[in-house]
Amino acid sequence: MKPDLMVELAGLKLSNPILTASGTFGFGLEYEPYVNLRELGAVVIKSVTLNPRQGNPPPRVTETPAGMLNSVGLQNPGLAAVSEYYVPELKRRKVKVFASVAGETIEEYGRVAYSLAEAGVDAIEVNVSCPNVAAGGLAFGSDPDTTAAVTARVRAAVGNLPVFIKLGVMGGDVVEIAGAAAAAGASGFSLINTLPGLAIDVRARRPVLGNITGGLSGPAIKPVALWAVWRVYKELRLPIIGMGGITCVQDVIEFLLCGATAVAVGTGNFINPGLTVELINGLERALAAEGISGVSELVGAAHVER
Amino acid sequence: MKPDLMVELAGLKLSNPILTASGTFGFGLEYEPYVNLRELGAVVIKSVTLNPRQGNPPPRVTETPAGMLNSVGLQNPGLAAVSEYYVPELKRRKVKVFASVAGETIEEYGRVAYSLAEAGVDAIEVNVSCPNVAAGGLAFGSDPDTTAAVTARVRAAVGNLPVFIKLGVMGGDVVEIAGAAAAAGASGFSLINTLPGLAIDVRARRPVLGNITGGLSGPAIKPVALWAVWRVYKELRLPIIGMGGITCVQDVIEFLLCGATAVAVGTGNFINPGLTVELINGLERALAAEGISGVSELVGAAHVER
Amino acid sequence: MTYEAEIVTQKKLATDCYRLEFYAPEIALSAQPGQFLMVKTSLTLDPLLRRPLSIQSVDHARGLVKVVYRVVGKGTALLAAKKLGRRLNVLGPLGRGFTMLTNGKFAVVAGGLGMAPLYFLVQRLKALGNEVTVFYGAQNRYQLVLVEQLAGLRVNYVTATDNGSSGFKGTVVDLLREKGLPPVDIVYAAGPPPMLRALGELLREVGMPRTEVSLEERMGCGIGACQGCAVKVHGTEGPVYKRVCADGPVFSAEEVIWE
Amino acid sequence: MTYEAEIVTQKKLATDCYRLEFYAPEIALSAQPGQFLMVKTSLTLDPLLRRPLSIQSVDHARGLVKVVYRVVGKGTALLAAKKLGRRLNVLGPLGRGFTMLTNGKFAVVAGGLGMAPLYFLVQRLKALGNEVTVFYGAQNRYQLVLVEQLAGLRVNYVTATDNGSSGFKGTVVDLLREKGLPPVDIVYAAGPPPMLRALGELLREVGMPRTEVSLEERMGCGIGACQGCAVKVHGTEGPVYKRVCADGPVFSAEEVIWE
Ligand SMILES: Cc1cc2nc3c(=O)[nH]c(=O)nc-3n(C[C@H](O)[C@H](O)[C@H](O)COP(=O)(O)OP(=O)(O)OC[C@H]3O[C@@H](n4cnc5c(N)ncnc54)[C@H](O)[C@@H]3O)c2cc1C
Ligand SMILES: Cc1cc2nc3c(=O)[nH]c(=O)nc-3n(C[C@H](O)[C@H](O)[C@H](O)COP(=O)(O)OP(=O)(O)OC[C@H]3O[C@@H](n4cnc5c(N)ncnc54)[C@H](O)[C@@H]3O)c2cc1C
Ligand SMILES: Cc1cc2nc3c(=O)[nH]c(=O)nc-3n(C[C@H](O)[C@H](O)[C@H](O)COP(=O)(O)O)c2cc1C
Ligand SMILES: Cc1cc2nc3c(=O)[nH]c(=O)nc-3n(C[C@H](O)[C@H](O)[C@H](O)COP(=O)(O)O)c2cc1C
Ligand code: FES
Ligand code: FES
Repeated sequence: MKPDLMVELAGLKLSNPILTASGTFGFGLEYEPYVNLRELGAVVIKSVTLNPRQGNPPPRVTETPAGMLNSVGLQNPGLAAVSEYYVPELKRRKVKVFASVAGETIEEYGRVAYSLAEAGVDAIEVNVSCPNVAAGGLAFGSDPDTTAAVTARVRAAVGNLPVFIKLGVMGGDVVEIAGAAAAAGASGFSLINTLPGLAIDVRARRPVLGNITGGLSGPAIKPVALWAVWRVYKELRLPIIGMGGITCVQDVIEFLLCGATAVAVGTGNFINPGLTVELINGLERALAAEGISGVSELVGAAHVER
Repeated sequence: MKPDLMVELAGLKLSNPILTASGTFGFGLEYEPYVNLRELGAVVIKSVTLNPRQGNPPPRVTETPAGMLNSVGLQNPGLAAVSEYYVPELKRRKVKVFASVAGETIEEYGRVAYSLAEAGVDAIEVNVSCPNVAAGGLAFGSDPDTTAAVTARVRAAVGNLPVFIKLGVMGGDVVEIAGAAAAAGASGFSLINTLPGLAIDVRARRPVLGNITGGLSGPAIKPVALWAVWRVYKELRLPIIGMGGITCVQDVIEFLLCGATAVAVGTGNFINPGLTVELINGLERALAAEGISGVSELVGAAHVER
Repeated sequence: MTYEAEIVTQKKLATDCYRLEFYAPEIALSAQPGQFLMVKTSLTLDPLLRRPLSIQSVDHARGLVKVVYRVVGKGTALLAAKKLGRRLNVLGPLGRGFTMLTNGKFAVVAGGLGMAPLYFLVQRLKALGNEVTVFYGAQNRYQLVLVEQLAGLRVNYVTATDNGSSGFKGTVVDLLREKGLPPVDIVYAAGPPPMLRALGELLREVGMPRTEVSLEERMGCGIGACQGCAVKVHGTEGPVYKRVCADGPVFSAEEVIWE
Repeated sequence: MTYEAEIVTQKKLATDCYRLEFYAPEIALSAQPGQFLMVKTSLTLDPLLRRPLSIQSVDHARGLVKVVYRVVGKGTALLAAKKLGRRLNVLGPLGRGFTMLTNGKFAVVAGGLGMAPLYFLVQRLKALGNEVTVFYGAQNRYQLVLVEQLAGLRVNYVTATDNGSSGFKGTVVDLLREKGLPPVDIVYAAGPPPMLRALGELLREVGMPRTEVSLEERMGCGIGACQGCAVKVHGTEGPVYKRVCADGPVFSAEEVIWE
């Protein structure tokens, strides 16, 4: 029998647990030459802000051991372009769309989430790891109260739509912050965002990135991501979209076993633009080979006491 | 002219900036077949607790992309064995010795530091990243007040001996915590300790490590370590021992440029037990090739505005 | 698309400089001058990302694609260690290439390995019956890596070397300043950023002919999705960032804001 | 010490199972049965750590060292891809080997690739004039990788395979139970943990002769510094952790606490 890849994520039925990580898959269309978007569990689009954002000065990316740093700085065409062009284009193709929302004020999160919900996205992901001008440049997600406030505002704006709060692991205890978001109406979590990092150009004797610091992603951070998923699953048992360094089917299974219901592929898309679909097929083969009937059998299975 | 590798670290004169990272170099003697210990800037020994500690159940180490996880759990023979056997053995060999101190209570830190200072170590490194039984299993170093209290206690115990506070980057803002330690009498900082992480054994469907979670070290974390060194140097200008993923001379120079006065080699010793001495020689060659007269020319040099 | 292409030749052209040829008929057929490839240099997670390399030329008949590269770090070092018969994972062709016209007069200004994409351009321009003059500068004559092939294309070319070991002594921009730019429809250029900037200044002095430059920037995806490869250009409402990989790598010189 | 040793032969013995021979005269001279090496499988940062491999035998005269390994992950896969003439970075010999006696009678119990270190032991025991009986079990007869060489040593040996394709049908411990353990001075054993545990139980039943087992644990440093390779053993004041790399890999079976 063919194993069942279907997962139910906070009430949403997804044909499989393979999503894309915000900011690494553009608005999906960039990957059309490589991927049949409809085959994906869902496309999580680049974080959207109310107004278009230019982003940071180059260089914006550099490689690190088994990872990369980026300082793109939330460059995006702004809410109007996304809700009027990109989301309809994706819906027209019958793609499940998760919209990632960012902002500089709590109010901005609410407004952007509202309009994207109106535009028909299937879920909202709330990126609380971008600089919060109101709070002096700290990330919203480094503090339980602010995270709860953002969550409550987005929840109020989008009614019953699934809302995933995307957290990093810096600045505060991820379980505590996730708990605050859960109490404020989060449907689940996206774990994890990038770690902070810096790279030096030894010849030029200065930081490589134009923005000096950047976000670390890729296989290097996978152990930290699994740690976060493990802990949040154990303490909260809410649905989790796991991400951080996924490049192969085994990585996917590791996240599922830790407690993720779905996973998102980020940096891995850069190494292989067709990776998402290869993972869907590979996961199916792996489950069949092991005689596992469905993905749900694996979710959180490593928590069982022996 | 031969470049000058000598550095002054919180008043201590070291023949060169290459140290060993606590816990990765045992008590130094294990490396005698591979390294002439006297050639090292200093040997930082495994963290010492008042009583011997058994450590965690195996497996205790596993590899991750460009990194490794360990859950050794501060296994060590206890203060008496260290102050009566290992420290004298090292002193007899005219090795500069930094003793890493750990404890479960603030008082324990003070007592251990006091006895090690008495035993004649050249500096104390305070490992505030181990579980604090009094504070419910949180690391001392995740909170500025506790870090300050530990620092003040150790400072009181060791008089004028250099005291380096070893910090991780989780749980609190590293600059804030370092600032609190500075105000409480820290001579400088050791940055960074491991990141938390977890690895899954897919076949067994359970965490690889006996202790479930572990500490992530190695090249994977180098960008995070450089970020921490950069920030602490920029805000506090106190001496820093930089560490995290050093495996080659270029890595050493990157840490120096970010603001480290010395560096410590950890996981790199496992890949090449002779690495420390190779780095000393390699650093000398690199400086000569670039016409740099001394290491101090590089310390913090990437902070210069252009 | 990504291909597992067989390596057919790997040849050292100069110190640290290699030409690698692989079998990828689809790429050979569709590639345009100025386009590039994203090449995987390792099967492990280190190095992690693909490396961008320009297409230096193609052989339709034999289905071959050539790249010329310099070993500057670990990715290119691993590439240089690859033997014949091994498979190379390549993604491409990518990006927007040079404007191709017929019956025109063109100047091509190459600095160092900037000659790689420009060689392909010259080849095609000649095949379309155009008149092409090439100005080619490098550190020394050993680094003028494709001169024999250029000669084979029967184009007019002049060279410059920093030490005067071949042709003019000085940079290619100095040479151009000395010789004067012939009247042309388009100037095409590729090379290190300081050279492109100096060229821009010179061209502005002489009245800014239509000029296309090929730029390089560190890349994440290579396909326009990550916004990693930003270059600042003049937009209609002030400066904006464009993507080297998808909006370029070829840009109009007037558009680019040099910083 | 670490050596850059030239690979002299690389031979496939069975599915996923290889024997690699390299030139390292210092190791060949000093290695003792039961000792191991830490081998670097890549020049890049992935895989990062060295991999522990037992010394399967040495050739003093030719300065050669042999290891036998199974491809189970990426490190061993990279090892299997290495060609003759390439250099292999090896650290060793490491650890404490088996007790060596003369004029004695010994039993050797091997499961799977546990035969690698035991082969070296048998060779030396025979050279010292001892009487040795080998019990060797594997999944199937193709996995009984060193039987021909064993035969060459002229020892008594009996085999067991899970499917009965060679010798006894069942595990090597079942075989031992069936055959009965001959009277010996020491029993030596190496193999997968479940086999070693079962063997321990059997030996306890028959009165626990002196037994030495070679253990495996994931390793960081391999030289006793990191405390990564802990194994729980009976100490004078209750259980303590010892280091497989420096206190072992050979332990007295009575000492080990199986969990
Ligand atoms: C569109 C495009 C086309 C290119 N075509 C060619 C070509 O035909 N031949 C050729 O030799 N090189 C070309 N390059 C540059 C080439 O991509 C880099 O030299 C290569 O990625 C370096 O990889 P590495 O692992 O060896 O070096 P790394 O170890 O990654 O870096 C070493 C140094 O190389 C430089 N570098 C790294 N990445 C890039 C990059 N993406 N762009 C520019 N410089 C970089 C940096 O200064 C860095 O310090 C091109 C780059 C781009 C963007
Ligand atoms: C003292 C000692 C001697 C050994 N001698 C041999 C030998 O002669 N021949 C041989 O084939 N193997 C031997 N091993 C086991 C060998 O070290 C592992 O198979 C190897 O490290 C796996 O590396 P990898 O990168 O291919 O697998 P990885 O991708 O690292 O892991 C694949 C799987 O291999 C297992 N594994 C990983 N590391 C170890 C380890 N250190 N010990 C045991 N299992 C591990 C785990 O189950 C893991 O899931 C020995 C191990 C030790 C400790
Ligand atoms: C180039 C780049 C851009 C990113 N942009 C965003 C973003 O806009 N919003 C967001 O929530 N996360 C963003 N991320 C983080 C990823 O979504 C993901 O959380 C992280 O990269 C870890 O996954 P990975 O290791 O698979 O890449 C970005 C990551 C990269 C590499
Ligand atoms: C096996 C192992 C044991 C460690 N034990 C200690 C310890 O006892 N005390 C301490 O302060 N840090 C300890 N560390 C952390 C290192 O000192 C160092 O901060 C960290 O590993 C980062 O450096 P690296 O990437 O070079 O290994 C340990 C690290 C490893 C890998
Ligand atoms: S490299 Fe990703 S957009 Fe250009
Ligand atoms: S592997 Fe480090 S002590 Fe054994």
